[in-house]
Amino acid sequence: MSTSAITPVPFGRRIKRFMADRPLVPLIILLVILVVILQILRPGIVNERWIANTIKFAIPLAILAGCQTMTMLTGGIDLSVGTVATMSAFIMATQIVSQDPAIAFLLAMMPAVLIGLVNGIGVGVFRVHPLIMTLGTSLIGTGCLQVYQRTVIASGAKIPGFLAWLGTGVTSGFPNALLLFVPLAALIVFTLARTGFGRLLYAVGDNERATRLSGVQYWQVITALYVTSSLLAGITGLLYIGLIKAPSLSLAEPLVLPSVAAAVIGGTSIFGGRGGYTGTIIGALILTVLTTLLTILQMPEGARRILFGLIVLFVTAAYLRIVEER
Amino acid sequence: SAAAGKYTIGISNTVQGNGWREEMVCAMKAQALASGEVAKLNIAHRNTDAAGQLEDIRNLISAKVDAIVVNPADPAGIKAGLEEATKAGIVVVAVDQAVTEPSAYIISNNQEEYAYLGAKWLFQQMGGKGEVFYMRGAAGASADSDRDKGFKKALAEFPDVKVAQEVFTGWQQDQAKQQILSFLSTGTPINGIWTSGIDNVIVDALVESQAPLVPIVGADNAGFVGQLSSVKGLVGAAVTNPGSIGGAGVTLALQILDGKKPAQQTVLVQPQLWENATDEGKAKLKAAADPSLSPEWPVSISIPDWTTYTKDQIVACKGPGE
Amino acid sequence: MSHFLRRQGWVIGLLALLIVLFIATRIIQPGYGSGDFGSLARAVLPYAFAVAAQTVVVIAGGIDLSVAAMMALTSVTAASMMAGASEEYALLVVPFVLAMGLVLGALNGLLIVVTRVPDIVVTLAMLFVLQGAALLVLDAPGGAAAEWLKALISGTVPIPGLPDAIDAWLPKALLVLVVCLCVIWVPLRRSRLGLSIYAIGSSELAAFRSGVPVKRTRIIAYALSGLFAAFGGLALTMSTGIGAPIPGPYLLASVAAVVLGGVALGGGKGGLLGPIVAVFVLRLVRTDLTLLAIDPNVTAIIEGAIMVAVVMFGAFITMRGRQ
Amino acid sequence: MTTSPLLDATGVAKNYGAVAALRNASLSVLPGEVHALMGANGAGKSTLVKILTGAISANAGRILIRGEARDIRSPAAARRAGLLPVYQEPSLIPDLDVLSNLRLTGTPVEPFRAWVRELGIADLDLRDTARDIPLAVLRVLDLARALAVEPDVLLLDEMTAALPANLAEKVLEVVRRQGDAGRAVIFISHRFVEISALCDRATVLRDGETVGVVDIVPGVEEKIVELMLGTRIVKTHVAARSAAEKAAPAPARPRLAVHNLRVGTKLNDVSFDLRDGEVAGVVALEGQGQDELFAALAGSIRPSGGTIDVDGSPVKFSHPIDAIRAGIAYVPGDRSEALAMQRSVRENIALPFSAALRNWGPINMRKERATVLSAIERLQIDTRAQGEVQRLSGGNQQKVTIARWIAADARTILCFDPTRGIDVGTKQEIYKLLRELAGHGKSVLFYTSELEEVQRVCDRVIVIFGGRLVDIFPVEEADEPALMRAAYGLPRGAKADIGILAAPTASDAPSSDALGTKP
Ligand SMILES: Nc1ncnc2c1ncn2[C@@H]1O[C@H](COP(=O)(O)OP(=O)(O)OP(=O)(O)O)[C@@H](O)[C@H]1O
Ligand SMILES: Nc1ncnc2c1ncn2[C@@H]1O[C@H](COP(=O)(O)OP(=O)(O)OP(=O)(O)O)[C@@H](O)[C@H]1O
Ligand SMILES: [Mg+2]
Ligand SMILES: [Mg+2]
Repeated sequence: MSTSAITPVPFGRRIKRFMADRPLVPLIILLVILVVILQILRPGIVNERWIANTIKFAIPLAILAGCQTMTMLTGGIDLSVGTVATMSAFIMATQIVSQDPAIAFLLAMMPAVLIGLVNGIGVGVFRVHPLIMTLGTSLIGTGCLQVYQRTVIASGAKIPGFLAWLGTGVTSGFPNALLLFVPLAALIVFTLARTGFGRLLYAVGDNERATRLSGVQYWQVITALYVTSSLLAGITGLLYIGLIKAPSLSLAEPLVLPSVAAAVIGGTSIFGGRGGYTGTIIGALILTVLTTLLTILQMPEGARRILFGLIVLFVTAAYLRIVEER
Repeated sequence: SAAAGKYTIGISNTVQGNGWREEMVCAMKAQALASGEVAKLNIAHRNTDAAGQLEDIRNLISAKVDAIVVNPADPAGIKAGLEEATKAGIVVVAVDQAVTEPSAYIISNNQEEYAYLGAKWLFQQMGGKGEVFYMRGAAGASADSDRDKGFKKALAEFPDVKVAQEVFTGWQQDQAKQQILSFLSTGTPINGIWTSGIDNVIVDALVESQAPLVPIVGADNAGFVGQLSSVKGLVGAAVTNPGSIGGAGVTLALQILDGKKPAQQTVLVQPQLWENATDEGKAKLKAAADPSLSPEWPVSISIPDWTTYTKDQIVACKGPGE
Repeated sequence: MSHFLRRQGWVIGLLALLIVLFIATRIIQPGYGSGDFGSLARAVLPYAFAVAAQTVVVIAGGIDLSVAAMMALTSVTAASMMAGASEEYALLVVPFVLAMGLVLGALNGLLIVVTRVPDIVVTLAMLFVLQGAALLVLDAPGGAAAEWLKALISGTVPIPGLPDAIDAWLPKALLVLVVCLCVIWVPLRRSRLGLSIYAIGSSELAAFRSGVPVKRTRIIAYALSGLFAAFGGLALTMSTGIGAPIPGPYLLASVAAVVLGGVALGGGKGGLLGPIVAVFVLRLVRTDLTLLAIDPNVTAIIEGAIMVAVVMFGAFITMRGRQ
Repeated sequence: MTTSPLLDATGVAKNYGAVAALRNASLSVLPGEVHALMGANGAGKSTLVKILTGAISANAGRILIRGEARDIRSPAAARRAGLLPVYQEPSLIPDLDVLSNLRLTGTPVEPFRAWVRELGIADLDLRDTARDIPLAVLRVLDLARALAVEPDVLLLDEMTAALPANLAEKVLEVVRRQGDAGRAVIFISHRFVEISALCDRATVLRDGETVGVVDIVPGVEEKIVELMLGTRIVKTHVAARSAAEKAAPAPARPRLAVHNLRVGTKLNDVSFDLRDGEVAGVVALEGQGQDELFAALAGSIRPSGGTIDVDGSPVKFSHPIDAIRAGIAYVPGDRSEALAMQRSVRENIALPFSAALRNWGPINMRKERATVLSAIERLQIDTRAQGEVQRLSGGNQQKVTIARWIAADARTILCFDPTRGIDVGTKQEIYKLLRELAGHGKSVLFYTSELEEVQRVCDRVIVIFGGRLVDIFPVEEADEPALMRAAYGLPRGAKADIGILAAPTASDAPSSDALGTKP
C-alpha cells in the first residue's frame, strides 16, 4: 500500500482514473466533440433553434432508452417499446376524434399496461427469455393495431392540440417537452438510486438467487418493471405523436434499436446489474447529434450507415476502456 | 354475397403498416366485393423481401387460386414464382410496379413519370433556378430508384437548379421530420423541396420552425392535400399515386378471367398533378380533399373506369365473405 | 436412452408438431403434394441458413444481430458479380462470397474479443456497417444469378431405382440445405473445436481453465456464423435471381427459431437440428395461414402468439421437470 | 532431500487496480513432496495458484520449472509444463457431459475412470451432464481428471473444503501416494488436521507476501498461525456457555418445531425442536439430506410431507419470503448464491429491507446507513473495497452474508457451513458471533462439515444419515469420534475404525484452542 502512495501517479493515469470514477465526464466530452465537429462542418448550425430541435428528438429516444436501461439492469431487454409507443399514439390520435381527452388517454394507455403485464408474467413467471417474450408481444401488438386500424379509417385521426404543443412547442428557447421529460427523468434517476424498487432491479439483474433468498419475489419485480417500461413507452408514444403529427402504424418502430444503443453507450451493461439513467440520457443525445452529423455529410447513404455503425462501436469501446480502468 | 362470386383471388403484398399499402389492400378487397365475381380473397400481406414474396406466391399456388394480384417486392426477384403461377394456369397481375415476367399483366403507377411531373412543376415554380432539398424514399428500394430516374430527368432540363442536399427518409415520418429540422437549422437557403411522399410532416416542420414556406411537391396523401388548401402561404403540388391501383388490379384480373384480355400486357396509370398555384388547381384540390381519411392515406381512393366501389366500401375495408 | 430423451426431447416434440402440421395441411388442402413440399423447402432455405448462423453463435454464448445484413451484403455481392458474367464465372463467385462471409464473420468475433464490447452491441454496429456496404455494392435491387445456380434449388433429385412418386418428395433445395449444413456441422459438432464452442457458451471461465483458447474459439464461432449467413445470402440470390440491399426479415426470425429449436439463449445447450425443424414449423404455419385465407392482419397476431405460447410451454415443462 | 526444486516461483506480484492481491510471494516445491500453502483469507493463495497455472498473469515475478524459466501464459501452457490445478470452483463445463469434458481437455478416459473409482465414486455415468452432478463429486472428478494425465506438479486449492469426510479421506490418501511417486503436490487448506496428516512443508502467505517456509513437525501449528496472522494474532476462545444459560428452563413452546419432515426421497421423517437462545448443530456426510432440510426450512423448496411449527403455530412456506416473515433467515454455504457481486456492501446488507412490496418506495438513507454500519462493525467487515462485494476476500464476503440477517434482526438463522474455506481468525469471529446471537435469545441451526466446530458452537447436535435423523447429542457427548460414527449411521457406542480422521484415540474432548487436534 504505502509504496504505491509514494510513487507519483502519472498524469495520464490520473485523468483516466478521474474519468473512471465519473463515467459521465467522458460521455459529455464526446458529446461536445461531436457538436464541435458539426459546427466546423456547417458553421452556424449550432444555434438556439438547432439545440431545441435536437433536444426535442432526443427526448422520446431518451425515454425509450430509459425503458431499456431499467430492463437491461435486470438482464432483460424490451423490444416491445416501439410497438407500445405506436399503439398508444395511434389510439390516442384516433380516439380523440370521438372521445373526451381523458378517456382517450386512458384508452391509449390500456394496451401499454396489457402488453407490459403479459411481458412481465411471461418473463417473471414463465421465465421466457425477455428478447423472445417482448418480440412476441410486439408482433401480437402490431397485428392487433392493424386490425384496430381498419375499424377507425372512417373516423379519421387528429393530433390533440396539447400533445402538439408538448411535442413541438418551444417556450423562450426551451422545448415544452422538457416539462414532461425533466420530472420523468428525475423520477427514474431517483427510483433507481433511492428506492427499494430500484435497488431490487440492480440486485435481481446481478444475482437472482441471492434476491430470492433475501425474500424478493422475482415475478413481482419483473412484472412491475415491464409494466413500468410499457407505461413509459406509452407516454413516449403520446409525446412522439405530438412531435411527428402523423399517426402511422410504424411510428415509433425506428426508435427501438437506437434506444438499446443509447442505453449501451450510456454505460448500462446488457448483462444486468450495472448502469444508470443519467448516462443513458447523454447516450440519447449523442445518438441524435450523430444522426444530424451524418445527414449533413454529403456522402452516399451506404457510407453514412457504415460510419454510423463504426462510430457507435468506437464510442462504446472507448467508453468501456475508460470506465474499466479502475 | 359469397355465393355470387366464382373466383378465388390471391393477393401478395410485402409492406405492412404503411398508409398507402393499407389503402391498396382495402381497394383490392372493396373492388372484389363490388365486382360480385369473387367468392374469396386469399391475402398474404406482411413485411418481407422478394424471397418471402416467392414463398407467398407459391403458397397461393398451393391454395389453387384463380388469379394472383401482386405488388412486387422487386420487378425481377419474383420472376420464378410468377412463371410457376402462369404454368399452373393462374392469371397474374402486377400492380404498382412492373415485373420482368413476360406472362404477367401489369397495371401500374408510372413511378418515373410521377417524379418527373412533380419535379418539373417544382423547378418551374422556382423560376428555373435555385437550390432544391431532395428527400428520397428508402435506399435500395426499386420504386425509389425509378423515381430517382424521373427526378434526374427533370433536373437535366433545368441546368440552373441544384440539389442542395439529398437525404433518404426511408419513407418514415420521424426520420424525415428530423432531417428537415436539422437541415433548416443549418440556415442553408433553399428554394424548393421535393419529397417522395412523406409530405405533411415537412410542412409541419416548416411551420413550426417558422422557416420560409418554399414550394413543396409531395403525394396526394390526405394530410398534405388538406394542408395545400389550409396552410397560408404554402405553394405546393400533390402528385397522384393512387393506392386504389390495387382495386384496378383486381378489375384487370377479373376481366382476364372472364376472357376479356387487354390489348397490351402493360397498362400504365398516369399520375396527375394538383397544384395550388392556380385557381383551376385549387378547385381540384378542394374536390379531392378528404379530411376524414387518415393523413397517410392517398385521397385518390378510386380510379375512373377501373374501380367501381364506393368510398364507404373502401373505408370499411371488407372483402367478399367478411 | 433416458439421456437421449432428456437431451433430444424438445427436438422430438418439435418433429411431432411438424408432422401434426403436415397432416393438418393435408386436411386443409387435400391437394397439398410433393410440388408444394418443394416450395416449402425453397422457402425454408434462406431462413434455415440464417438460423444456422444464429445457432452457432448462440451456442457459443453470444448473439449475432448482423445475420440479415450479412445475408444482404453477400447476396448483392454475388448478384452484382454474376450480372453479365459467364456461367463459369459463377464457379468463382460462390467460393469468393463464402470466403467473404467467413472473413466478415471473423471480423465480428475479432471486434468482440478485442474491444470487449458486448456482442449484442458489436453486431448491432456491424448491422449498420454491413447494410451500408450492401448499399454501396448495389443501391437498388439488381444483379443476376447464373442459371445453374438457380437450377440448383429448383426441381427434385432423381435417384435411380426409386419410383418418381418418392423422388418427387426430395426437392433439390432440401438436399442443398442438408448437404451444406451436414458437411460443416456434423464433423464440427463432435470435434474438439465443436466441444470448445459449447464450452465457451456454457462457462467461459471453466472453458478457459480447461485449456480452451476462448478468444480464438469465439472468433471461429462468429466466422462460422458469417459462413452460414453467406450461404443464406447465396440462397437468396439463387431463389430470386437478384440481390437486394435491404435486409429481409431474417434477424428476428432467426432468433425466434433458435429459441423455438431448444437452444438456450444463454449458450452451451442445444443443437442445429432443433432450430432447423423449428424453421420448417414456422414456414408451414405461414403456409397454412395462407391456405386458410386468414385475415392477413390476424396472421401477425397468430405468429406472435405461437412463438410466445411455444416458448412459454417449453418454460413450463422445464419448470415442472425441475420440481 | 537436496534435489533441485521442481517448481520455483519468486517475487510474484499481482495488482487489481489499487489493491495488491500479491506483493512478493515465493514458493519452492521439491519433487516428491506435498507442500502446503497457507494463509489467512485474503492472503492471496488462490491468486498465486492461478498465476502458477496460467489462469491469470502476474504483474511481476519469475517462475522456474525444473530450473528453466517458463512464461506460463495460459492453462494450456501450464498443462504442457506439467502443472495441473484443481481450482477452488469446479472446472468442468456445466453443459457438457463428463466424456465430452474429458475429450475437450484431451484426458485419457481409462486412467480417469480408474482414478474416479480409486477416489471412492463407484457409480459414475460418463454420459451425465456436469450440471446434474453434485458439487462434491464434481470436485473429485476435477481431481481425477488432473491425476489422469500424471502431472509433475498438482495444485489443489481447498480441494477438501466442500467434501464430506469419507471422500476427503480418499483424496488425502491419493495425494499422499502422489508424493511417494516422486511428483509434487501443492495443497491449500484451512484445516490443520489435513496439513499435519499430509504435508511435508508449508509456505505461509500473509498479505500477499511469503512470510515463512516451515517443516511440518508436531507442534508447528502455533508457529504457522503466528506467521499467518502476524501481529493480529488472536486467541479468542469461545465464551463458554455460562451455567445460568445452561440452566435456563426450556420455554413451553420451541421456536421451531419440525415434525416428520419429508422432502422427496432425500429427507425422511425428520423431527426436532429448536429453542430460543440455542445453537443446534447439524452433522452429516455429504448429500444425506441436510441441503434439503435447510432449503425446506428456508422456504426454498416445498416439503412433501410433515409439518413445521413456528412459535407453536403451523406454517407453510412457498417462498423464502414466508420464512423471512416468520423470522427465519438462511445463510447458504455458497457465497455466490447469496451476494449480488457487483453491488456495494451496503446494498447487499440492506437487500432484505426492500424485498416486500410495501418497501419498494423511497429508502430512508440515514436509517439504512445506521443499521448497516452497526452490522458491519459488529462483524468487523473489512470494507476497504466496499464499492463492489466481489472485490472483498472470501472471508469478508461470508461475513456480509451473515451481516444482512443481523441487520434485519432475524430471530432464527440457518447457517449452512458458514466457515467453509475461511481462515482461523475469521472462523473464531463467526463462532463468537453465533454464540452471541444465542446469548441474545436468537436461535441458530448450524450445519458444519468440520466436526471440531461442533464443540465450539453448539448446544445440541443433530445427526442426519440417509435422509433420516439418527441421533441427537447433547454437546457434552458430541466428541468427534462419536459424531463420526453417528454420521456413518452406526449406533451410538459401537466401535468401528472409520479412517484416519477418527482414530478412537482421539475420543478425549478436543482442546479448546483455535487449532483442532492431531490424529
Ligand atoms: N478484483 C479485485 N479487485 C480489488 N481487490 C481484489 C480483487 N481481487 C482480490 N482483491 C483483494 O486482494 C486480496 C487478496 O485476495 P485473494 O482472494 O487472493 O486472497 P485469499 O488468500 O484467497 O483470501 P480468502 O481466503 O479470503 O479468499 C484481498 O484483500 C482482496 O480483497
Ligand atoms: N478475472 C478476475 N478479475 C478480477 N478479479 C478476480 C478475477 N478472478 C478472481 N478475482 C478476485 O480474486 C479473488 C479470489 O477470491 P477467491 O474466491 O478465489 O478466494 P479464495 O482464494 O478461494 O480464498 P480462500 O481460498 O482463502 O477461501 C476474489 O476477490 C475475486 O473477486
Ligand atoms: Mg483460495
Ligand atoms: Mg480468496
